[in-house]
Amino acid sequence: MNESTVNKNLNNTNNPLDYVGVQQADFDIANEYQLMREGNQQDGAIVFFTGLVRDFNQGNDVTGLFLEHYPGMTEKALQSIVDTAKARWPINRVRVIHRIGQLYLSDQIVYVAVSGKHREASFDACRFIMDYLKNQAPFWKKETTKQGDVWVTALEKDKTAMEKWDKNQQK
Amino acid sequence: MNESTVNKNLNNTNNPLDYVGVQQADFDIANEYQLMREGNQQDGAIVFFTGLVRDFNQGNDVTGLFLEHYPGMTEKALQSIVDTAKARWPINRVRVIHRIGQLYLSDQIVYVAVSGKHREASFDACRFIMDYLKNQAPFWKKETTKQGDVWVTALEKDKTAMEKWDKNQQK
Amino acid sequence: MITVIFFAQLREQLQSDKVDLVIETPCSIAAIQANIVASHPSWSGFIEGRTLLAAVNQTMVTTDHMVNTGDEVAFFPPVTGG
Amino acid sequence: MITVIFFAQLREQLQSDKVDLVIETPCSIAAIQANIVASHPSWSGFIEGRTLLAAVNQTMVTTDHMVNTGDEVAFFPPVTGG
Repeated sequence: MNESTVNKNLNNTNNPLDYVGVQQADFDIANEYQLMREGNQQDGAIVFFTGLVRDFNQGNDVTGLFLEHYPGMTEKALQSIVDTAKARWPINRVRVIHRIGQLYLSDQIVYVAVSGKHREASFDACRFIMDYLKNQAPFWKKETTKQGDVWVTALEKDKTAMEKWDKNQQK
Repeated sequence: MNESTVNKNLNNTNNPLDYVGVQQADFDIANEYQLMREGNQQDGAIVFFTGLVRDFNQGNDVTGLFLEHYPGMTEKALQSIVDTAKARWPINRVRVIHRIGQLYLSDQIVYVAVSGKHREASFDACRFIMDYLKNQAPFWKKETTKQGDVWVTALEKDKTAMEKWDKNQQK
Repeated sequence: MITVIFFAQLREQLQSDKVDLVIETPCSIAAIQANIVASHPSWSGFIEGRTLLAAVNQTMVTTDHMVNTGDEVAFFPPVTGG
Repeated sequence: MITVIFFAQLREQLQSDKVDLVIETPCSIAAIQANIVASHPSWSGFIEGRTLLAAVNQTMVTTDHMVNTGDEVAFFPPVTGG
């Protein structure tokens, strides 16, 4: 039995509005926010993050990027990260969307939303999901730049950001 | 010269789309999100937080709440918190809205949005603003509960959350 | 003369939203508290309460802060917004 | 037989999206790497690169992980999504 399955079996806090999606299509924040709020009177805090294609990265002027992924594993990795967050913090709804394929400047890439009774857990869980996604979900960015197409390099700071969560748990 | 004025003079990173508002009216997240994104090709990360009226707080079933505030000082306190965040982190746009008056179950209370090149600073600044707002912005909640109207008690955990930012800065 | 304004639970406890004081300035917030309690002894538990917050010209201050004529002075309980 | 699939920059460097190996199972990821390099010596710098990641049945594993017949094995560079 792999780790993802173990997490899923242990986790009895799944919400029917939880969602993990990998898609080419854009997503609509107004609609997504509505899905966090509707019929939800118990949560006092919603934190969300969106990642966008920005115009300058790793020394290059960027005009777009292509997002390659490992079909099947991406969804599984994201679900495992969400399960881990839900086991660690008292949170309620979690929604994660990651886009794939050709994207352009200012396009939305990724969305993570977490709701909970209190802001501390919602902030922690949202950031935890992004930090793990950056290191464990099999997506690869190839940027279109004026200097040609360039594979984005994984950064040490993203690994450090993930590893900090281990230290925190041991406190 | 008070602290708020000092911060404002030192801070040369104000963005024309920055906003601090105290209002009775509801706010629209789709519209707010648009204001973070439009004409913005430099930012790769947007973090936002919304606080909502939830159904159970400090041992009581809540059906609504009245938000009292100190007119003038609320705006000034929020602006000072935003200025401090902008001086501390490399962030771009910041928008803060806090509602006042009579609110009901599931209503939006507060909104904080931060955009920046990288997610770390946007997450830190958004949370910092909420942690300081909870301790320094002169709003007071009186909840309508089945046991009658009850003033909400300030919590030690919110003070601790704010004080952690001082320790972090000394690292 | 200094006017001190009250907010929230404190205003309800005092059943008053402000008080005018005849007091020499500059004077400290602590002196203002003592002056109020001298003329309203029943307010002592609230005005000298451990959790009372004070603001001068809409910025929070500690009890040793010196107040001048014309300053806007406010007392209130710990804030609970957000 | 084990099929190993490649992604992203690794796929471009190898100019190949997968390779079929004749190898005894169970065998470790390290043994699979050695087997690939034995038949494709020019791939050594990529397949034995320090930053190579491996997944078995769509879960990341370390090089001592044991692979069985029928397992889905993938090699790829550090991920850069988000």
